[in-house]
Amino acid sequence: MRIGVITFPGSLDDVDAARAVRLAGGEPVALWHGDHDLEDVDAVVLPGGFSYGDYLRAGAIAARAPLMREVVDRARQGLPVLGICNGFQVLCEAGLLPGALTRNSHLHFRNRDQGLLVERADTAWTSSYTTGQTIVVPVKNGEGRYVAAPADLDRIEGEGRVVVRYVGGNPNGSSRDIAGVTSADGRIVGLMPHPEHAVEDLTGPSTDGLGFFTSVLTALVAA
Amino acid sequence: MTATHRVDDGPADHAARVLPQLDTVDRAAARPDDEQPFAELGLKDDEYARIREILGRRPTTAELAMYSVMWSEHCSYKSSKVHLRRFGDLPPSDALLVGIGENAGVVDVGDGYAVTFKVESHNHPSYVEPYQGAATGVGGIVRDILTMGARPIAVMDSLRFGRADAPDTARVLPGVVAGVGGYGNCLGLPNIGGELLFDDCYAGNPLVNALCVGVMRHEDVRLAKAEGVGNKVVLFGARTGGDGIGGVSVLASETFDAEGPAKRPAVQVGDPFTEKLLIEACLEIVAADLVTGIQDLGGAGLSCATSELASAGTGGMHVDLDAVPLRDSTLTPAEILMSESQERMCAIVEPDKVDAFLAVCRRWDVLAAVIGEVTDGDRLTVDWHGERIVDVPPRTVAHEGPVYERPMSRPADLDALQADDPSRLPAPAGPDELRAAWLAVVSSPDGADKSWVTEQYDRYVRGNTVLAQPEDAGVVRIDEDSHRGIALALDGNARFARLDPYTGAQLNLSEAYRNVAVSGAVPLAVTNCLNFGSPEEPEVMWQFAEAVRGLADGCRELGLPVTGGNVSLYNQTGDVPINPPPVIGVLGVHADVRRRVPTGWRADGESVLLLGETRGELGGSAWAAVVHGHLGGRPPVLDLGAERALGELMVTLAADGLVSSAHDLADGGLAQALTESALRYGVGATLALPGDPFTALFSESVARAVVTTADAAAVRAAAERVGVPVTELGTTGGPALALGDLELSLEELRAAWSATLPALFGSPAVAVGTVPAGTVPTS
Amino acid sequence: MSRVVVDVVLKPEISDPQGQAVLGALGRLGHRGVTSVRQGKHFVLEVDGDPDEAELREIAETLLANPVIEDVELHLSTD
Amino acid sequence: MSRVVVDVVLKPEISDPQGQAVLGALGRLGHRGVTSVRQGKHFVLEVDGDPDEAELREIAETLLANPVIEDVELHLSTD
Ligand SMILES: Nc1ncnc2c1ncn2[C@@H]1O[C@H](COP(=O)(O)OP(=O)(O)O)[C@@H](O)[C@H]1O
Ligand SMILES: [Mg+2]
Repeated sequence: MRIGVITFPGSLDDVDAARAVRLAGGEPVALWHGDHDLEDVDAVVLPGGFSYGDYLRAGAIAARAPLMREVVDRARQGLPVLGICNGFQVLCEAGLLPGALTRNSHLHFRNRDQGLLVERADTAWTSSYTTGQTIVVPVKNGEGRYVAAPADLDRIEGEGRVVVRYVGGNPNGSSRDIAGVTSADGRIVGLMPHPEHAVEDLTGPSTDGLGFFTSVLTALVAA
Repeated sequence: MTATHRVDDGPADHAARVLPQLDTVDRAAARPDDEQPFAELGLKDDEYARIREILGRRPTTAELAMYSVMWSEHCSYKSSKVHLRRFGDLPPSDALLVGIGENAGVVDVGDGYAVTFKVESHNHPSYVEPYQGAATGVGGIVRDILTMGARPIAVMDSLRFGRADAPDTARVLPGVVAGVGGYGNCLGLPNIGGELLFDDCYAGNPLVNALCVGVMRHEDVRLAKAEGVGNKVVLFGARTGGDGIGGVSVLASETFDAEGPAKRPAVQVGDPFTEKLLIEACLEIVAADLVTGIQDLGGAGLSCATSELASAGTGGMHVDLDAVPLRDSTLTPAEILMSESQERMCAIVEPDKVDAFLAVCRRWDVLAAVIGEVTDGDRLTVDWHGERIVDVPPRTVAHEGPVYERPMSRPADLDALQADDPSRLPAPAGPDELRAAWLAVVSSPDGADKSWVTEQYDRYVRGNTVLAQPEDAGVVRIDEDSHRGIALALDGNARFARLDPYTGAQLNLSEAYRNVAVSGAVPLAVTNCLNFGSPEEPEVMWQFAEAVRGLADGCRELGLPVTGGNVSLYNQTGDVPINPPPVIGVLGVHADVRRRVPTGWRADGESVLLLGETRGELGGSAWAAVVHGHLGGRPPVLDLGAERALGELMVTLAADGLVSSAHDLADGGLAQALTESALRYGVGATLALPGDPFTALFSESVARAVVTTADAAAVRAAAERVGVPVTELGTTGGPALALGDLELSLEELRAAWSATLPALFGSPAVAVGTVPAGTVPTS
Repeated sequence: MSRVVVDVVLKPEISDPQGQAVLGALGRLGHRGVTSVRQGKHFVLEVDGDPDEAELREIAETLLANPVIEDVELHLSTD
Repeated sequence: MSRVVVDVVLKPEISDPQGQAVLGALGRLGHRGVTSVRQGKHFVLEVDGDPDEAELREIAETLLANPVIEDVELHLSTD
């Protein structure tokens, strides 16, 4: 299975995302923001980092990159897309996921090992987990506070679009402890924490993050 | 910009003011008696005279600017050079591929990999503008590493501030930390360790030292040299603006008294996003073999880069300043030469590779311009608007600056200070007093949990961080297949250096060596950043010379090369020089990072062993400082032989998988180490202290570590073979550190240890204003 | 040439921790008269020739601000 | 009650990477008329009673802005 990992100027965790795909048994394919071609990949990961320095708003400029037009079109037709941290910000800015990510309530960048409650184990990216499972993966961001107007939050909750929620402390002041959300069809998932940093015992706090990458391989085989 | 037209020359007569004129080489020759503001630029009478002698005429304004900056203490090392030679005189090391004198030294770490690392100060800028000062400090050291052809893979930061509860510390610290994090995080470099210490003596002069480490294949090592007549000089990266040229504005103000010159900002503003693109572009350029020489632009900007490249090469160089992409069109040529705008690099490129070079830059959105070429002959010439404004022998600018043998004298107060032994201080007796002292030390700002700071740094990016803060050493994997990796530690105890700079420097070496060794790595090479007061003070100069001598002797004894470093002088608050920390970085190598040894206890029922010998050594200790505000006596006795034995033992224990944790003993002694190992994963221990409990807990004797093991007998046997004393302390497990009638629950220890920094700096209100408008560090 | 100033402010229903922190800092410094602080962004654009207001409004509303959480105010001035 | 608007802008000689990035994005999106973008901060303060302009200016210059690299503009309006 070919999983594309898009590099924008300022992407940082693209090497990590590619490694995670590989460790899960997939074939990572490097994609360049300025191209117009998704090279027949079966799914796409938008990695973490500081695309365009996070200038203006995190993810805002990258969301308007040439390749993103194709990502948006294909995602609307069901291509599985995972946005991690900056990638999540890009997906929100591109209008593929609801809500927005803003400056952390304590105003600092924060990097820590974070507990997450999996609330949806039926998306393309979370089927390797079980609903109600708690996992530990790193979180690291300065603009990770998930917000939306209260009515929109109610709608998001009502539609069961919350995929993962922070447990054991909210690292950035996100509304209702929301750490990640999904599209209505469960094919697009965005989250602030970094599953790709929890794929090896040697370098991560756990290997709990690997499930995101094995999930999509399973979903693709099933499709 | 208030000034719309500017002049850049310095004659005092009225006519010249009215009709500003470019100060060309011809004009300088024709008007030898024009007065020049050399004193305002920091040049001494004899230095100015020497410039005139070198050139056989007075310098042009642009030349004067170049010499004045390049002959400054910061760039020329004029006070420190005679002492630093000791490092070059160390016996040659097989591991050293590139030694002192380049942007950073390069070390062979095996399997064809080379590693380059260096630590540099950005103290004064960080006081003026904490966020930008610290951010550009990180940016600068990263470019030094990049310049060698290496991919930067991690950073560290060593920080000193005034008293933790002083109002100014609340201004400076949050900004510095946000700046270190803001820049490094955005570059995608994990921060793997550093130091954070407080003392009144840094109140008006914080210390911000940043380290970067990079890795490359042997064949990719690049040097800062301009070779090959006809090769092009390419300037790439950010546009040149008025950053960091405050002092040189004097040249403009000389003749522009009507409305005064536009004040040039002395602060440099960082743009980590541009630097990230610069890194990727540079690495692609090196990989495609498109450069023959490369140099970063740091202090003294283009003046430094061009004169150093030319001076290190074989020929001369010609530069056309009109080709330099500017952000501010009102800059004078002298200012362009001096500008310290960040995120710029200079490369020497063969003519037929220029197109390919520029194509790589375009792909990464990096601005690049050919600004000159390597010439035959031995002059560095610079033109502006078709006129020659610089014509100098580059060596005289870059490498043949003044060298001073400054007077030195042993500080007059040192005898009294050393005689003021802490043995006169009341020592805690009984469990209650010991508990109070213990809690005081681990909750002091120096001893407390640093997470509030280190959580602002990304430790995970790149996915190769094996150990990071709060571990003793940062450990990074450099090869995912062979599991080869490196370890790094930075240490700079200033109290020891104040009491005895010769021994103090060695003690810092000894501590950094130990930190690397306890992780299971083999120490390989040393870098350093020497932060001292004014070299014009004989007592400071003596401290400096003693520290260098100590470090050189220590390295000789341990068989380690010094690969480079940095000197920061004039660190003082008013007339009072700082307690000088010679900050020492030690690099080690792990043949297999999977064998690394962490500091925290994880399992119950393991033996806790103390390796090494404890003596009653409390001079300059954390206990004396925290509990009594006392600094006096002698620092601990150095024992590099014991240090080396401990190191060898740790490498064996790690390789054989015999220990599950190891933590070195340093500031705060055993009390501090036990606290940190227990709190890491919340595992306590039942222990018995050997000998006098006060000495056992708070002495700072060298060459010691606490290890945990499931096989105490095997550890004992291995230790015996290398002559390292072993003391059995007890067994892990339980919710407390239980030492007979002295029992501290992990809960109360954690409360004391972790509350300090958040209470001081944790409120969002403190963060207000730390991040300037143009630079929101996020994601 | 003309100058366009765009101010981007958070919608009233979106909380603003930066403004809150400023308010907190003001209180500690003894400036008790200030009762609310909201922080937004301020852009100054220079435009060649005659500014096309519709185009500028589109830029402001879709790029400079995120309409999910932010409102914009546009001020045009031609020199 | 009165409203005070404080705009904090980078001094002209200080580089503005954010503004640069926005300008670049505008160019790629085909908005070529815009020739320069500078980004600053925009604060809206509400003040109880009569605003003390000197005090507000001090707040703006010392807390809201970093005078080493930023300038402030103050706009008062009383409802
Ligand atoms: N304390 C020191 N120990 C060893 N080498 C030093 C020390 N200080 C400076 N150097 C070396 O002197 C050379 C010049 O230093 P510097 O001008 O700071 O370099 P750069 O401009 O590349 O940062 C470098 O090779 C540096 O490693
Ligand atoms: Mg250099």
